[in-house]
Amino acid sequence: MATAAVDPAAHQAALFEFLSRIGDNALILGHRVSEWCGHAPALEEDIALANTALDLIGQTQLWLGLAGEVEGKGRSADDLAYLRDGYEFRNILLVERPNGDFGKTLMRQFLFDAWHYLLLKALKGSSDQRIAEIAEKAFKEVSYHLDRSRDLVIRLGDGTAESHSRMQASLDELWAFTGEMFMSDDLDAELAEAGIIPAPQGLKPGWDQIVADTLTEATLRKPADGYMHKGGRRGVHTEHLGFVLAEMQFLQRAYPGATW
Amino acid sequence: MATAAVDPAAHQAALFEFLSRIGDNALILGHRVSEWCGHAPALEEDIALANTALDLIGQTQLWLGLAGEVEGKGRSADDLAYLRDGYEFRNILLVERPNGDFGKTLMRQFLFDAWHYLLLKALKGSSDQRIAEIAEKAFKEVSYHLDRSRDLVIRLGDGTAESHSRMQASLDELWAFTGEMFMSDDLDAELAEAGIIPAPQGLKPGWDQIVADTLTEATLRKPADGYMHKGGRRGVHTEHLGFVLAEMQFLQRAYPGATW
Amino acid sequence: DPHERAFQERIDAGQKIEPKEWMSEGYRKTLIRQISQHAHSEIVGQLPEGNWITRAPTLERKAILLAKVQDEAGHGLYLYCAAETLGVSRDEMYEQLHSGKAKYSSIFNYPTLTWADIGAIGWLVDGAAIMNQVPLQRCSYGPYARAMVRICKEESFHQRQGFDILMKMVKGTPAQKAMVQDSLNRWWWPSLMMFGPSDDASVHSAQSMAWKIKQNSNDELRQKFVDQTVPQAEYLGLTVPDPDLKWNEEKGGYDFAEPDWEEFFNVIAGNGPCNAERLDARRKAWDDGAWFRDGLTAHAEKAAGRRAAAKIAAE
Amino acid sequence: DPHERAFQERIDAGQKIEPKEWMSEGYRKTLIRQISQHAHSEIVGQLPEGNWITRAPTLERKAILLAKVQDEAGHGLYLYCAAETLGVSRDEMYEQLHSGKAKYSSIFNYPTLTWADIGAIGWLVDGAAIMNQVPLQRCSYGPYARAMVRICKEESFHQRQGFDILMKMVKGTPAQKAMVQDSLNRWWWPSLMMFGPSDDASVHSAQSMAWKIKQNSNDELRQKFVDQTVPQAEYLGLTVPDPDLKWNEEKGGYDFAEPDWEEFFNVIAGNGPCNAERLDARRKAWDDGAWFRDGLTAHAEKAAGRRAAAKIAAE
Repeated sequence: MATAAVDPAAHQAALFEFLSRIGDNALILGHRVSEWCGHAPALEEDIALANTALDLIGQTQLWLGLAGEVEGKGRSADDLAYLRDGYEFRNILLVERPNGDFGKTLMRQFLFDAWHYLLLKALKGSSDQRIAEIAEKAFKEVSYHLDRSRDLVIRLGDGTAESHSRMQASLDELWAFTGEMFMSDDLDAELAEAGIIPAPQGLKPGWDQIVADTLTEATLRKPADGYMHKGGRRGVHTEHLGFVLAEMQFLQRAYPGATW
Repeated sequence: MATAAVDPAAHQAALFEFLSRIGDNALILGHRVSEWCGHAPALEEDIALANTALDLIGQTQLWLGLAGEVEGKGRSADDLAYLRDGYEFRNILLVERPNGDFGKTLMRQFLFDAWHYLLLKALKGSSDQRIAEIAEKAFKEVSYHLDRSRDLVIRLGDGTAESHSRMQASLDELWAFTGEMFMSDDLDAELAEAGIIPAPQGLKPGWDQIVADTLTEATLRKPADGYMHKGGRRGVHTEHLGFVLAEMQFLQRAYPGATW
Repeated sequence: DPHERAFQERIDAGQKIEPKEWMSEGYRKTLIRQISQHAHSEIVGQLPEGNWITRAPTLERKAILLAKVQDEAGHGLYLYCAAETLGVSRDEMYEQLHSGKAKYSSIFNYPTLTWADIGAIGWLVDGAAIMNQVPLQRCSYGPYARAMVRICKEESFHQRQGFDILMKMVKGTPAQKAMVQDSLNRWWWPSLMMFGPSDDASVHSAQSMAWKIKQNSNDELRQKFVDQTVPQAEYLGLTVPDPDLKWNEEKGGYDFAEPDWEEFFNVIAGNGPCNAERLDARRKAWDDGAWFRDGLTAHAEKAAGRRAAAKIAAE
Repeated sequence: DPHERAFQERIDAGQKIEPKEWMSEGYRKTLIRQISQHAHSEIVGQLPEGNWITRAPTLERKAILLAKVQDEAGHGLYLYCAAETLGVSRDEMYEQLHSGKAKYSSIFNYPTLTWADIGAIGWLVDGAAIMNQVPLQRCSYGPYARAMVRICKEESFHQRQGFDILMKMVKGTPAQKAMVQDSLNRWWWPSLMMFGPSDDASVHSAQSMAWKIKQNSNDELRQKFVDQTVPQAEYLGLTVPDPDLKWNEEKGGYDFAEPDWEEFFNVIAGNGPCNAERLDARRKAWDDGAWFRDGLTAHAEKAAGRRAAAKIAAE
């Protein structure tokens, strides 16, 4: 990635935005995954999901921690997680989708992991050392997430007629939420130009490949590329996020200023 | 009801407690009922449930308003509704039970209405004029609630095999939460002694009668009087209440001091 | 066709058409489509507002919102009844809604994301609905016209309540005011779209006007709405998200930009932010409630049977 | 029975019994009951704590709690494996849990109502569990003893984390401190009940002690727990909700009141605050997951079939 000089204040704002996006993705998906705790269809899955959620919350701490640092207003990762309202969140809509059945949770995870993996792989080469370091650590975790979610999508897609049809239905429903991963705006362009992040649309061919290979093996039909939902990256979410935050933020909101 | 002289501070505390109990019952049941909004099995039911919830929220305003007045610390009904944590709530556990299917919602409503009706009827004769006045108004509304929930319990109990078995299952599940309505503690005894409220256990025969008559007509089997759950009246709730409050209180907690 | 001609003459003379009277098939079908779509809109419209009932910020606001949503269900009820006078059953209309064949107002496919959205729906969405509905009080079909009289009265009450929510918020903290502006930004264009595309693009308009089912053009109503709403936005201290918006002295109204009709047709095609969720919610309510409706029907039959048996025994 | 005698002699000599070796039916059954009950407790124990994961007050606390609940699922896994060495399958054990035939620790039938409960579970519940489990590291059955070594290490880590949650809270605001006291009030007695009734009342105790499946009496462990915990409560500035609690210089331990055994037996009988919910949650997880497990099994069979076919084709 090539580097280029930019206006420092705009750069800082763009960087904060990017870090909020990647951090909020980890936070909200971690929240959703953790909702399964104790309710998964097999004990091994309870363990694996708790592990995934744990990795994502750990990544949230790093990304939002850096976001607060970059912002320079003294906000911690916890402040960002617990004291922003919905329109300040920057996660893509995909990760706030309700869990649905276990197949939908897995499909959401796979579609996200495949992208997350490619994004982090690219971020390991970021011209911003702090980002490269976090990406290095997260990449290892997410490689494992992808191995796991891909494997399960394949096994369930090519399992019973019921598991196949549940996985297909999940895929069909979630497909319209995958486009947002590859959308780009001025901030992305600026940071990509500076060699800090990869251009979002540049990740699409790699993602298409992983998805196509996996779906083929899973005997699942790739949905047609129709209308794609968007909004999360600029703070326009679905009605689901408000309920996630009401629950997640309760203690910090109810006992302002307390330490835990 | 006979009146007797009591220590003013203790009396005030007991009165606050009673008003919290009756007010929180209305608030939490109103919340649960309102969750159905737009999702009821028939348009007439959407209307009827919204109406019930509306009555209950109106009663909450009156009871908690009076509670704040009695307490004398300047807390409004809204302060009490939105700024207390779970252990300060005094509703019985029955009203915080999740809605379940529409049959469970109706059965919960009927079991509660039958008691609420008798309680309010007695409170119309309270030696405390303020209570008598609120009871007068609420009694009219609740008489209608009872007519309605009783009628539906009968029609569904004596409907199809499926509606019968759903109503019976709801009744069996909720029964263990009805005992708390008739439990009494020192505060109840003191207020009953002062002619302010009826003794809780005194409402039991009338309730038994309404329930027995209704269940007979509904061809439903009255469950055996086994173990009865308790705790709500002294602030020890089920795990459900915390989630109700996280949702209900979100805005007041997230934007402290704002007016709406 | 002499029937047809006589029918049109009655309409032209300003007479009301009543249920049992002769009417043309086209008139009947158009009315059924329009009234049932309107009814469906009331029903689906419960959902975005219902989404905030459990989170309303005060008991008073919660009560007002509950009452409003209850009114909407009531409007649905009148309208289904009005449509039923034209020979279609409520269950048939539901079937068409659930299968996706019948439409409802696209505005309800947008999400309510903050409390300000509850205010904005009252102010803008109900405001636009009133603009559409006031002339329908003079519609040629009696039952529809009469339903509209009652509905319009309640809607304008709702609109004032919505405006009041926003008034309180813009006078509140900066965060509250920002929430209101954000809400206007999201609801402005979808509200303008509520009047439908320009009449040139609308197939049914001319015939509906002749039948006095429709009384004004879409563009006429949209202009009226903008002219009424912009000063209210100014009063609230808000910025309408249209850089082209400008008072036009000559025409005595505002000039404003064209809404994004591609978005409009996308939402109609099912791609709005909440289309799937709204329809799923209604279908689920209906399917989950089948046992309830069947139970009531079975009880009614049993009760009728028992009454009949008692009557025979008594004779 | 000479087998039986030789078996008891091995145990008396402190030898470990291993899966393939001879053991008496009573020993096997008792162990299966005890280990599976312990495994079920770990699994059901995920639920009360899991209840607060989505509401943990900081990211750090959320991560710690997730890791803890993950550990508990892991403990369940070791324990089911240990039980499987005795000739019972995991599915059979689940069956017994879901049918209500097998028990799990009654403590998990109490609700977690505040964040302080997450601290109290770590401090008191894990504390009592450790007290029960430390001697089991020396239990006569090899696989169980080895599972216990690992479990105890993690449990004492959890206990420290629980104590740390409470430390933070008692040093915090008055509301936080009150929350901790309220939590102690609710969890104190159920924690004491975790050791079971006095051994006089327990049927299985003597035989289990002879088999070295159990090493200390219930009352002994309860005393030890109280003696360890009361100073910690004092350190936290809390009041143990037992007016009879008093240091007894002579016995070198605390005197304390008898727990309410009626409540204990009521909870065991299914009348605890959360019995129905806990079991329903586990049953629902299992039932809803049937398609998932079946799918994996079907895939494994297909894959094996394909491998076999490929092998034949290659030969």
